[in-house]
Amino acid sequence: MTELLSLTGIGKTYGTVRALEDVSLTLRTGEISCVLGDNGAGKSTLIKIIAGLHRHDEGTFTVAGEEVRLDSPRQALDRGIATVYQDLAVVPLMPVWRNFFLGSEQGHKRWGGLRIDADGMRATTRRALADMGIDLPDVDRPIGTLSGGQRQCVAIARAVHFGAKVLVLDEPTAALGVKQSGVVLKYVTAARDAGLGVVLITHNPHHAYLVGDHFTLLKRGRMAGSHARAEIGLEQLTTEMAGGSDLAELSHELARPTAPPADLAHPVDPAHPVDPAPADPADPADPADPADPAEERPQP
Amino acid sequence: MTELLSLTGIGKTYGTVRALEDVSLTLRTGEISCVLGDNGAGKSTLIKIIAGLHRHDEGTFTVAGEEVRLDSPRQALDRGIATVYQDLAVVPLMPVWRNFFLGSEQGHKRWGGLRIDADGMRATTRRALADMGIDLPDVDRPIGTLSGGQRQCVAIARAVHFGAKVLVLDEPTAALGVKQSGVVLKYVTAARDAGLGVVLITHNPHHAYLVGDHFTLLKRGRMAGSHARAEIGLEQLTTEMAGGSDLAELSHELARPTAPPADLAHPVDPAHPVDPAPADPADPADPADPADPAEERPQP
Amino acid sequence: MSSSDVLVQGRERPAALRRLAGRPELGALIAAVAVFLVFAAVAEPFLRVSSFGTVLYAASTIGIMAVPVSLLMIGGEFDLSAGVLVTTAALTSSMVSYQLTAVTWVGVLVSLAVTLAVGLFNGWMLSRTKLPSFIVTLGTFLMLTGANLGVTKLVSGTVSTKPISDMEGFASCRWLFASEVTVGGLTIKATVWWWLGLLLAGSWVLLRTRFGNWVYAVGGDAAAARAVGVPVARTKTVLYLFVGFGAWVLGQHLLFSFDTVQSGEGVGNELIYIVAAVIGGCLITGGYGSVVGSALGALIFGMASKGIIYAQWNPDWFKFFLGAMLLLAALLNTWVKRRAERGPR
Amino acid sequence: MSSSDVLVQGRERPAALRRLAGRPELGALIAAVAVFLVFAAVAEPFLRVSSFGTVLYAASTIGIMAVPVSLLMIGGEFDLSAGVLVTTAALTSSMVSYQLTAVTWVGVLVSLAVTLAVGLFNGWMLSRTKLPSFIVTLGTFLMLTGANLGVTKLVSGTVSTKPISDMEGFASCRWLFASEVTVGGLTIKATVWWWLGLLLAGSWVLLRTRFGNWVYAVGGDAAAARAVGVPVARTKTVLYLFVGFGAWVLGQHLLFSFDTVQSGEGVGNELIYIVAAVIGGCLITGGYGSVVGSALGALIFGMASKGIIYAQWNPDWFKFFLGAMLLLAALLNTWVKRRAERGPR
Amino acid sequence: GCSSTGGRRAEEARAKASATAGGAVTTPRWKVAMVTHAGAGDAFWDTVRKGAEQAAAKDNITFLYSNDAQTQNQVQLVQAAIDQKVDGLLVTLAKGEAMADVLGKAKAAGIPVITINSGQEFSARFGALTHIGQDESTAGQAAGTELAARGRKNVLCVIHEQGNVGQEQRCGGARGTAGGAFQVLYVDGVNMPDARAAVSAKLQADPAIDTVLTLSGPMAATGLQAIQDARRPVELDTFDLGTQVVSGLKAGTVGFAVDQQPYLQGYEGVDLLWLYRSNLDMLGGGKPVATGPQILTKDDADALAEYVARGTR
Ligand SMILES: Nc1ncnc2c1ncn2[C@@H]1O[C@H](COP(=O)(O)OP(=O)(O)OP(=O)(O)O)[C@@H](O)[C@H]1O
Ligand SMILES: Nc1ncnc2c1ncn2[C@@H]1O[C@H](COP(=O)(O)OP(=O)(O)OP(=O)(O)O)[C@@H](O)[C@H]1O
Ligand SMILES: [Mg+2]
Ligand SMILES: [Mg+2]
Repeated sequence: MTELLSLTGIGKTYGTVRALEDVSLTLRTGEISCVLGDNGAGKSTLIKIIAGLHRHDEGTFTVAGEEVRLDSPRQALDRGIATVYQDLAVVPLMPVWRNFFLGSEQGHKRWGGLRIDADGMRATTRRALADMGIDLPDVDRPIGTLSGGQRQCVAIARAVHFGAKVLVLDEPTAALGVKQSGVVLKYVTAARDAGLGVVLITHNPHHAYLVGDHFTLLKRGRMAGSHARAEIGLEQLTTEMAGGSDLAELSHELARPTAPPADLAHPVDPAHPVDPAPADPADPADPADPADPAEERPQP
Repeated sequence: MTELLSLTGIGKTYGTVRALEDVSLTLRTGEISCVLGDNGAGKSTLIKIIAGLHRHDEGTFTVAGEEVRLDSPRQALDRGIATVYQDLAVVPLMPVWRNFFLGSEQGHKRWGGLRIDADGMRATTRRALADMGIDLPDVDRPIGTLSGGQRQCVAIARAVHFGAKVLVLDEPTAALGVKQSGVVLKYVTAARDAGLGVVLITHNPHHAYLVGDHFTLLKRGRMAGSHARAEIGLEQLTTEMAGGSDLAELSHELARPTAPPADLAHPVDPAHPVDPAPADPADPADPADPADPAEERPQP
Repeated sequence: MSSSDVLVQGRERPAALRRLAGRPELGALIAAVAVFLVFAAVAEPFLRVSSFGTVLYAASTIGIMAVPVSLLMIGGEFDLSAGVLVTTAALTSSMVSYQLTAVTWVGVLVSLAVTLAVGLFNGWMLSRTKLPSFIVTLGTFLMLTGANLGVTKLVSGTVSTKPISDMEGFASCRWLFASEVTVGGLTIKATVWWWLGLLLAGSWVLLRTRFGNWVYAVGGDAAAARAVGVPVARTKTVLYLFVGFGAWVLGQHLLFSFDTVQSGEGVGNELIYIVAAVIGGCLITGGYGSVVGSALGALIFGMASKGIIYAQWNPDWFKFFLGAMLLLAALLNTWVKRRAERGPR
Repeated sequence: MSSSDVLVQGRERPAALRRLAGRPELGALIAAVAVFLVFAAVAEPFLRVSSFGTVLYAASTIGIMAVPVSLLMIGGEFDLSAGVLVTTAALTSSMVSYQLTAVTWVGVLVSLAVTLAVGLFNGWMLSRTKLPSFIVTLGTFLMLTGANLGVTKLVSGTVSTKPISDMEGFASCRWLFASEVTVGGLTIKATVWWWLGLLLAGSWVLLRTRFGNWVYAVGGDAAAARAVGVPVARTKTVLYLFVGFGAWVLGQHLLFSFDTVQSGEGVGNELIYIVAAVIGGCLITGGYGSVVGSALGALIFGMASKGIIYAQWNPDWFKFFLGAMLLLAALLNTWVKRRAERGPR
Repeated sequence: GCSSTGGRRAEEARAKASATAGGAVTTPRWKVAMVTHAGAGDAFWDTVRKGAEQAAAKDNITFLYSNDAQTQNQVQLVQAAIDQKVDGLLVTLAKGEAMADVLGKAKAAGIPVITINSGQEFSARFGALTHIGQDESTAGQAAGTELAARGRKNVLCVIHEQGNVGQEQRCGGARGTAGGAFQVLYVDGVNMPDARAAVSAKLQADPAIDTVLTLSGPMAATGLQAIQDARRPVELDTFDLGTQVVSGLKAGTVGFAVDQQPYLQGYEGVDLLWLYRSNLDMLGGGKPVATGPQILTKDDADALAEYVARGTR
């Protein structure tokens, strides 16, 4: 397990907004590192720094032991960092297959790579999407006419297809249906097994715990916790993610059809902390929750 | 429970793509109707017809008993239909508060409503967001600089704030953290309790089952099922959503670190259907899964 | 709900500072000051009070149109016909009064109806055909250019209108559109007041009314605006009507200050109006900008083009200097904005 | 994995049909045919073989520039300096040859270097300053206009260049840039071949190379393109170099066919190039369009402007007719495209 | 409401006496094309065209007019006229060399050509029957001489279309003979308020200027306004006529105007082509025919007023 990436004391300011402060993260080969946190905690910002989309203002960022300050996503890609962005980074008016290969176009051999191999690229795109359960007979459609989830699948399939040493995914399963989510998680583990390092952002603690080896928690741009898988259980992770506040309490409230609408202004009552439901991590035969397969992966 | 909306045999074609065919849906006051389906099944298309963003090609659409063919979102809004779109429908360069009130600006009394009440609108926006757990001291920031989840919260807060008779939500919790998701679900039930009708799209069967009164399943643009809450259990719903394929099986595969990456092409094995985990709907004291509060709402 | 339960999304710098830095016109203001200082340094006559009046006049004739044009650009559209529409306004007013032998006010009012009709046509074509405004207004531009000439020749028999200064109503019209007051050597023309009025009205509408909110929205993302119920087509049409109104004002000034009007005038000015708006901070893609900025843009253009004359630079290179000045002003503008956004460290 | 397990996302109509309907130039093609038919019906001389040569020539002088300009627009940028850059190219070539008393080829090569340098400057300014291309190239436009005049006056003492037809190399240059062949009454000028060559090359690059993919991407969404590793700045700069190349070709044609060059020309042509591109289906906001479409746009413009002459319509109304034709062509264009997209029922 | 002064009614009252008689020639209906380098809506060229149209009406000629300020477009327009198989061609040669090829084609097609207005030195070389007009440099020199005679010391020549050869030649000619200091100012001729501000700016910047020389009727009117704005006793002189130039001459605000009788250029061009076709006549035996320069002053103003108002002078 060699070190692929390492961020130490990273800070980032947008204009007058301090989005990240003193965040550290290390990624090794064959490891899945999950980044968790509330909305606006700075997860996407962290990803964008790794992907070369933004430069960090403070701290050091090393790739394969060498300190870098990436100026463009090209540099990140050249260092083997493939990224799926939360806003997907697709060009709406371009056909699906052109989007799929954008920046990594495949050349015809005969033309010395100058002429692109459109048919080959179409076929590859169709295949890669079919593998995710999306059958798109006409990959010449502008990608802007696809549904939100279909677009997400294209972006993920692209990163996986061209993924080199590090795969970075920003909420890949957010817009996906049950089946597609499963496929994506499977890709993630397959990538890990192939020796890649994966940085995964998700709001779903079950998804995270299912595949993650390391968990970093962000809160208002600062690290609120960093745990190896061995140090933390699903329940604890879930509680930390929810900021310690009580969501079971919410279920109670939801259950009360008499709750006055005026109460809307105070949806979460912090006064009632409860213990989240214990999961059963031991029995692999126990059929897991299909939507959020909470089953624990045995340590290799 | 009067009927608010009713769609019968609705069909819609985009250019050469048949997105919806013969879909029916009825919504009554104080009811939450969930629409479920795979990526690209046509859920957003259905929502857009209800919201007046697209016109349906076939079938009839009645609002409050009157047959309509909506030409613009304005007409839908005027009929009391407030919508949160999957792509949010915010104007990135505009300040948060202007986006919040866009189309429903609040006028100063003194100026006969001509002059807008900017400070009042700022305060209202700040309050509505704080209620969702988002503290944004500067609502003058362009909304494009907010994080994905923050933007989602603004869009939801807007629809709830101006919500009239029907609230339509397209995957509102997709990009949200644990806490924000809970808040949104709470809003949804509060709206229902206030006598509104709600159409809710989500990929999360737990979220759906937690609040839904009726479930419509879409598959490749056609109805694959339509069930009242009484007719269907969480397990059955989850299985139907997953297209009957086995996701527990996926958990098995994920658990095998030796799975060859070549296997990626066949992520889901349809040959092994399993019974999903049974939920415990009976005990309200049982602390529910904080991320996906699976607790059943007692029937009133 | 305890405040600790509320997520503070990052920590922010003082909002007031950020708000100033975020103003679209900040850069233009500093660029305007810079251009002023440059010419104040190199051109001695530039600082005279009388010169100030001349520069102000030049700026006002651009600025009157830059106000509605910048609003239109914030609304995400172009108007290439704005330049010749001014001429159309002047020609119509003159020819109607002359041919009907009517009090000039009749021509003035008919002219207003015509310019508003052209604005309506532009807006209607745009929303009905969904063509880009560049094409629609280019069509209108060519058609107006042709019609200006064709109608004038048809009616007057020549390419310019007949003098109307001996007609009734001319004096009062002139007072409204083309008079001037001199205070302590500074001559202020009527256009400056019109400019100021339009500027205040436009700025107020943009920032303080519901319609202004819609303007930002239709320019920033028309689809999103439509989705939340903003009447996109109507908003854009009203913006074209504004342009028509501005063209009417400037056209009347042209007529009542020059008495006769050449039918071939106005071509190319539309670009100057757009430049003023863009220098003033309007995004060419819409959704961002300010009316005050457009005024600063007009001022920069007026100062640069007249400053070069005061400085007596080689006239062969006039356009070269003008281009370089504009580029430098625009550069300074963005540089300032970027610095300001980054904020103090 | 069984095929039934794969979601078919909606059911689609035959892709071939949809693909034809989706071509940006389909509408322009039908509009071109319509314009042709109109003038064939009303203007008897329009159908003569010799007239066809004239129309083709007129179209080619627009089309040569419309090819790179449309590529640039697909890449999301404008070039307002394209019109005067042609004049710059001709002036440079002529003056260098004359002043050095060198073989005209020397001037031709220096001119190429100059136009490419201007393209480089535009691209560099754009990517370094992040200013909108409208402003950057407007600056270049004004500066070039000024420099054309200033340098010509400085060097030649007048506003036009000296004749160079008696210089060595003129004949061969003329053959390359301004010769003509007559086949059965139809005179085809060298510009037509250049146009055809640029058209094929441009179309091939756009549709069949990696660079073409980048052009679509930087125009469609520069941020997304950058995120997946497309060198946005470099792509746009290369597009400006293309424009420089086109201007060089057309400039050499002007010089070697007219012998002398007026320094004040070319202003306003940049809009015609943009019009050709837009009529041909390019989106003004970038990311969509075709090179073949720009050729059809040039053809429509050439046919309309010369057809009006052949039809002997009142020249006073020339621009009016031209504007109306353009608007109708654009309308027909969108109407066809929308019909085609809706598909057969 | 109605205006009791001015307007169309007044004009009609003035023009009661004027009537036009239709000519009668027996020649077949020929087609003559005129292609000029004029910009759109230029008053000077409108007068040229009026003369040509008048002669065409008299001589039973179909008259085709087209114009474009850009060399390549003007060449294309000449080519289009040749395509239309006209019986005669009138061309301006502002861009001399550029026309060589296309005029060769006209000759090859057997179309008689007469050049008008500018380009006297190329006319014979390109095989034109004759040249009718006035060299711009000559006109400029005449203006310069007049300026010198009036003792003007510091002249500002206002070019309203930068890079226009004819305008440069006018200013250049005047500079050569005017004697005193001579400066050039470029303004935008289609933006009168801006042009006005530019001229007054120049007058404010350089107090030594005592004369403004404009190159067209409309620019003269704008120049007068600028002089007013600058509040300085500056004389305005101009090329070409216009209603405001004549009233200026009358009022003494305009010193003199250099005229080249544009109506005559158009009229004679068509008429000479007709004469050539019907009788093989050629005025002056093919030597250039000069239509100017004519210096007009206050004394001529009254006589000119009527014709200028009508748009034929
Ligand atoms: N504007 C459009 N033009 C053409 N096809 C479209 C357009 N919008 C959607 N489609 C197609 O219609 C089908 C249904 O899309 P829709 O967006 O309704 O799906 P969805 O159920 O919302 O999916 P998701 O869960 O991924 O958001 C898809 O096949 C999609 O590609
Ligand atoms: N371009 C920007 N300009 C200014 N502020 C920004 C910008 N992008 C993000 N921010 C701010 O930085 C903070 C972190 O944003 P970020 O997008 O990293 O959050 P996130 O953790 O990805 O949230 P989510 O889960 O909602 O996607 C937020 O307060 C956000 O408003
Ligand atoms: Mg994010
Ligand atoms: Mg959707």
